[in-house]
Amino acid sequence: MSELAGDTKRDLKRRLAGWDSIIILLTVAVLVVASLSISNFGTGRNFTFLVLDLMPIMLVALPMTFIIVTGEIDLSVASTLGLASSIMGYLWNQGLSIESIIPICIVAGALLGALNGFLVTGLGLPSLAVTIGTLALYRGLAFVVLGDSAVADFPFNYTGWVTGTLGGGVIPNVLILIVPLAVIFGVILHATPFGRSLYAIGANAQAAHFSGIRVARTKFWLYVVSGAVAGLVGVLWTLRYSSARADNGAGLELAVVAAVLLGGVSIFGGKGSLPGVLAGVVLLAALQNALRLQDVSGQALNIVTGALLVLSVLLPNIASSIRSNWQRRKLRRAAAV
Amino acid sequence: MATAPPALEVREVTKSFGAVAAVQGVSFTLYAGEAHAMVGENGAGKSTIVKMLAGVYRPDTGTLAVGGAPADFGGPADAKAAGIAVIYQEPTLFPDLSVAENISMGNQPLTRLRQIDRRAMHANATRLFARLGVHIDPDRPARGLSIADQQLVEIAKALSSEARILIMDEPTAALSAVEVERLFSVTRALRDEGAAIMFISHRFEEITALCQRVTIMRDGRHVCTELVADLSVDDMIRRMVGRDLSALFPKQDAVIGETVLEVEGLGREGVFRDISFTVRAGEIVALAGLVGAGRSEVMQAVFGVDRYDTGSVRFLGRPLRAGSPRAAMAAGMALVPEDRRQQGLIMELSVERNVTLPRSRALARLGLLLGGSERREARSWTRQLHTKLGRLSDPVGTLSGGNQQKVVLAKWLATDPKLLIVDEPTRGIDVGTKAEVHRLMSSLAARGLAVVMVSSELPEVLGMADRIFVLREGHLVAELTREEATEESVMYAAMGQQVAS
Amino acid sequence: GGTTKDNSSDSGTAAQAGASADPNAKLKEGLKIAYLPKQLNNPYSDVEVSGGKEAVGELKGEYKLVGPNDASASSQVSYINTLIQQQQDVIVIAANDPNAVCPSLNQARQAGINVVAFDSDAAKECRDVFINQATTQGIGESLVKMASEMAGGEGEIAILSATPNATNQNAWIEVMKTELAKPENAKLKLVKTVYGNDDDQKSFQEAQGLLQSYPNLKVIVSPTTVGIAAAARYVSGSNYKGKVGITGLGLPNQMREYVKDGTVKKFALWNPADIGYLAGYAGAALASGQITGKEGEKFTAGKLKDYTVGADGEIVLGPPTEFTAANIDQFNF
Amino acid sequence: MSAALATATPSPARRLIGGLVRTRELGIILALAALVGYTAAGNPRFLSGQSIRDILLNTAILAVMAAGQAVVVITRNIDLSVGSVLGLSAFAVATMMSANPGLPMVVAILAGLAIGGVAGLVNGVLVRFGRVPALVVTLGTLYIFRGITYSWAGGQQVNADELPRHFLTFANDSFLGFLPWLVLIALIVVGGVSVLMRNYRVGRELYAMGSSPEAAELAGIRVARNLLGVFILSGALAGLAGVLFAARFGTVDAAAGTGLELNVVAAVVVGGVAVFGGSGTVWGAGLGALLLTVIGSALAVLDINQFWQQAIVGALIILAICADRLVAVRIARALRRKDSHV
Ligand SMILES: Nc1ncnc2c1ncn2[C@@H]1O[C@H](COP(=O)(O)OP(=O)(O)OP(=O)(O)O)[C@@H](O)[C@H]1O
Ligand SMILES: Nc1ncnc2c1ncn2[C@@H]1O[C@H](COP(=O)(O)OP(=O)(O)OP(=O)(O)O)[C@@H](O)[C@H]1O
Ligand SMILES: [Mg+2]
Ligand SMILES: [Mg+2]
Repeated sequence: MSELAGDTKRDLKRRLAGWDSIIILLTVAVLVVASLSISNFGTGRNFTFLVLDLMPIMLVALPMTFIIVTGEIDLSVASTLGLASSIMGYLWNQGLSIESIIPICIVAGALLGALNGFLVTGLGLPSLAVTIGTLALYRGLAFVVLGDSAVADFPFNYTGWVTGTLGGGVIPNVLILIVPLAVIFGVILHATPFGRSLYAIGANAQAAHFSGIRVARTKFWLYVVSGAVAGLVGVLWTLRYSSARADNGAGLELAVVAAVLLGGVSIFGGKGSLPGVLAGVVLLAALQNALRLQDVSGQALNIVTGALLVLSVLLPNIASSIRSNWQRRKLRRAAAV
Repeated sequence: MATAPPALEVREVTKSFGAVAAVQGVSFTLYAGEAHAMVGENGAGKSTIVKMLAGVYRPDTGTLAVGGAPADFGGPADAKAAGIAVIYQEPTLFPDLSVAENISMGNQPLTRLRQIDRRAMHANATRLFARLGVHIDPDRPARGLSIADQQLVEIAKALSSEARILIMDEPTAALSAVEVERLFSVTRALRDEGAAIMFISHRFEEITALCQRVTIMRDGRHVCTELVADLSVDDMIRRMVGRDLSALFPKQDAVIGETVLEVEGLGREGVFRDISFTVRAGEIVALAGLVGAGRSEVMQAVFGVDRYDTGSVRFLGRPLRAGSPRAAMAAGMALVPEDRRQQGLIMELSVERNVTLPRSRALARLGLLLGGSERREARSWTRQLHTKLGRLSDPVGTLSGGNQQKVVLAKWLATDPKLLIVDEPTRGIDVGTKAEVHRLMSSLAARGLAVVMVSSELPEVLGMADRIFVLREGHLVAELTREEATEESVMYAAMGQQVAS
Repeated sequence: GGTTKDNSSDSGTAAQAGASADPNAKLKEGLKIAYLPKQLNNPYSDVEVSGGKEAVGELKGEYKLVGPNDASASSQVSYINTLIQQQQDVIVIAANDPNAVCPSLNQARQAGINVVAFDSDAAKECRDVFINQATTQGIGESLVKMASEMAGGEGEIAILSATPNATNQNAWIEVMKTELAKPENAKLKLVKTVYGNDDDQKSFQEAQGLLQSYPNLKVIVSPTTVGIAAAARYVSGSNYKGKVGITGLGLPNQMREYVKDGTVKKFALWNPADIGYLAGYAGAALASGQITGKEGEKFTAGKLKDYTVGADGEIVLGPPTEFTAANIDQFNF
Repeated sequence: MSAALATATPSPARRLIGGLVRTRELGIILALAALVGYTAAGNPRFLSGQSIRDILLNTAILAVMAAGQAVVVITRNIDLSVGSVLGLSAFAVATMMSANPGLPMVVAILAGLAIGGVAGLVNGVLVRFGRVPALVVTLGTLYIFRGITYSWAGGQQVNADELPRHFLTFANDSFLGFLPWLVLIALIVVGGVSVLMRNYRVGRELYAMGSSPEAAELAGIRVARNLLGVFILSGALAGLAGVLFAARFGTVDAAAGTGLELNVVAAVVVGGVAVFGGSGTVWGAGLGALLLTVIGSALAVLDINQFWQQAIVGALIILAICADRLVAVRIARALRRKDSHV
């Protein structure tokens, strides 16, 4: 038993040295430094803006993390979001009530995700290729549904809720949605047999199949969930900007993938943690917010995002290779003596 | 022999992985015209030495010398250039390339324009296969080859490089007696032409048949290097394990119970046809046959990881849903697959996660996996199988080949099955543990477990099985009882002709 | 498509709405005036804001230029939020979507910031004034007039526009359609409207597609600077040169080559720098209390002299200039 | 006995399968033929000289990039930075040419290749020596290279009237009067890289690296050298594409080529290159680029509603992948049947 305890302690140490905890610490550091050194960063209102800005990426990143952990990818999320937004605008123009439109949009997202899932698991096509195709297809359909118009007259009690705060304070209403969803996804990934099976699938799908894991079915449902969440975010996006348009959310997929990778998830599957991803999303959003307040231009933001992405993987690798080199040299020296 | 400079000299090499000292101060010498065996328990450090000779790892300390000149390999390319060809323990083929391309990768025959001469490449592969006496189409992609065929392609690859030094890490683990004999005759010819051979195996009869000298390893250390003729098999085992070992195949008698598995007319296009057999509780049934006969395929179809086109499977009297390993597991079946790297384990995951993967649902409380239930389970099973490992949280890929095999066994024994299907269960396992695995299977059978064993190792089949089914080219050609079965009768059925030589 | 019907409770109830204008108020110095064009690094935007910079300099204010790299409304919202945090006095914005920027602009106005829309309008409840380059009606009419001249009064014409959602382009196209419906233009036939998304390459390919689909096409009208340049470049390098006319709204510097080689006979534009300049003065006038955005209020905009606020808070710059081979060398923007 | 069997002349079955394998790109060729036939039936001008010329010119740039990308994907990597590299190279070369109108075209091309090559080298070093997955590296450099171009260019634009005449006419001029230079360059690139990948050792090594990276290391393949070469090739070809882009479109700003990476990857995937590496051909990728361009032009010519166009492009991409998959499955089944002894 004492051996067990020792193991646990060593594991903890290793966990702390892992990339996801580094990124969490880095995120906290950036938040603290920015609050102290940039006026207007630490204000309640800025917090609201920050949360609203990171909401779409954060929500879409949750199922995306699952999908990338299983070694697949979904690049169609932003287009699904746009199509859901278009559908929302169209139905609103048709006079449907918002209470019935919102579930329809989420179901529509789920159906779009199911098509992705079918193409990937049913036909065995590579997900990168499939979702590049549906990226174009869904965005195109969004334009078919709503054309070049924008629908803007959504009821204020909904648009106001999305941009508003709890009791007029500093806690944005959307946190009521984000926090429970993040917790649910985190618990599923890290503490359930289902979560375990995702890692197994990502690391070796064949061995997972031999272990009785229903690989295809699992992946299929992940795409459905991803689509449903993208549909939900389409609704939130539309309400936040009180504007349903076919081009809503264009280009968001790369930002989401970047945040997930920054959070320490391996693009090859089988590795990564949800807290790391959440930290990655917050880190990117906070940096952009802070740099914008400092009047750093958009181009420089591009460079920072890109550099962060590369460095996030590069630095730990360099550190570990320095460590092992150093160890080897020590051994050689010991042998020489 | 001592007058010419040794083909390869290994001096005081050491290699550690983090806290694990895999090889500590090992020295030995390979001479031209001699086959040199290396034996040791699982995890003794044999493959690590091979990888140092191949330039994959650089020794932490110590030196290598090739033909008398010191050598410091920066990578496998350097070792190759120095005339060393290696067959690794795990096949390393390129699945998308044709078999012929796999064989000549790196030294393809060229035309005058320095383009690849495909015709010559094809002819080269055909010639090598003829020499090894195997039928593999050189133009087919390597993907989908059985483990044994892959191993044969590896051998052809090593032969094609015409190296001065040939190092083979358990090349025979997946082969049956016929292929092994062909391999040996080719190897002997090479040896007599002046190549230096290093041969690793857990089968002592192979070592006495092929090698002149043997180096024995224990726990990463060099124990001794002696002439094979001077040592008995028991001597070797004693030095390698550090103690005496008793009977190798202690088959216990068991009460044969009711029928557990009924396979009826099973067939899959192009692979096997019309396979029917039954297995009863307490019985160990072996599937024997040549490599590629379709034994693994049959059992994979039974377990549901593969489809089948015709026939049915009944388990404990009830029809079993086809194509669903989950249904098979729920009914009480377990399958230890033959290819541990691709099918058995998830290399990046920890030992603990691997062992508990099929049981994670049962171990969860309220759907959540918290606390140490997984760890306790993993610990008890790996202990029982004498697995040599650092921590349970280490990735299983860092274990030695034999120890990985034990983890696969642990993983499936932990599910407490009613029918255990084991495919090449002792592939790459050392003598000591092999005896342990056999004892375990035997005692499980005695407690009423039904066992189906696919094995290419005849002594294992003859020693363990109550009944033996022989497959040839996808057909069930013979059923032999324990009493009827002899090496000759099984081989006769497997080959469909009198055994030559 | 929908328009803003009853957008929000805070629409039109911005902080200054109740205040009354004092035409004699002195223009304040040191005003923080921020420009937020549709997109940075767009040559047309650059010319516009250069006028703004000049105006803010004359006003002794603090000039600031921010903006997204992509012409999307959502990125503009983030920048508006930042400007609120930075407590600017005036935001001068070319809206990428009239409604999407609305809630944020209203938040800005509640925080005491004056909002001037220029080039492309935001919904009128959420800005104080809009600087219109020319009346929508005027531009639409002049586009049809130029097209008719070039086609010789009859034949097929097509439109190569910016994005399908661009507010100003769509408004002009609407006017063009009404104009074309009139009897004097009965022989002109609008066969197709395509969108180049203000992307050079896409516009180029769309122009190409038009000419293939409509062999009898006489004129391509492109009411966007990116589109007209791309269409002119394609035609000048193909064997359609001399057979198909190009006209629309373009920047003289970009078009000079094609006017000189005869591909383009005539095109039009206002001076973009003047829009930014006028917007700067309008912002200062708002912030100083000279105007509040009500119809009929007057103010003076430096070198551009006097302006009056029109209906719905619109301030019109003036009629567009037409460029031809004869006069193009007098312009440099 | 077995020797005689194995050395026998290829059986009809083998020849059949050989044929099938050789027409791995069959699906896409058929799709292309069907699309062209259908469009031409609807609008005969689609096959006019000017129209074919336009399609080929438009394909040229995409095909050059697809050739480089195909090689990268075959090695089980990806290069998402190509759009940004194109932008950087296009802007740099256009600026250089407008400042020195006397420079010959060859210098422009070499400059483009060099700029792209350096960008590719950065990618390659990070992938190989930083051990960072290619997708992460090139997603990062996609942002970084674009950011550099933006910071450099600001709102500047190089207009056609600032560029020397010979530079602009290069895009429209033809070699020997019938083969446009752009198309000739694309043919040379796609053809040359195809031959390299098929018939030379280094090409087969690249396939091997994509098929099994671990095995490639063990086989003594010089993985580092090859990988750097691959990324430099992809970068250099994107740089070359930048020069062609500048010459063809005349107007260059910092946004040139934004989003092009997805088109390039789509061309490669539609052309039958497996995203997991190890299989596919470069000329297949070239065909993929042609197919995508023809889809775009055909939809414009067929007078299909603008709003439907993008959706149809997406649907056609998916159909093309399905067709490719179907061919692959058929080949696999034929192989299995041939192998079977039951
Ligand atoms: N990459 C690695 N990382 C960490 N430990 C390793 C690694 N490779 C080998 N080891 C450890 O080194 C020791 C020796 O392993 P090696 O593979 O050389 O054994 P072996 O003698 O070949 O055994 P087997 O007969 O089972 O193949 C083992 O304890 C193993 O766990
Ligand atoms: N995925 C696959 N695709 C195509 N052919 C396959 C595939 N897997 C196996 N085969 C072929 O099916 C036949 C049966 O192989 P199988 O592995 O079942 O044989 P086996 O009797 O278990 O022999 P061993 O396991 O000793 O190699 C072989 O000819 C093999 O090459
Ligand atoms: Mg070993
Ligand atoms: Mg087998």
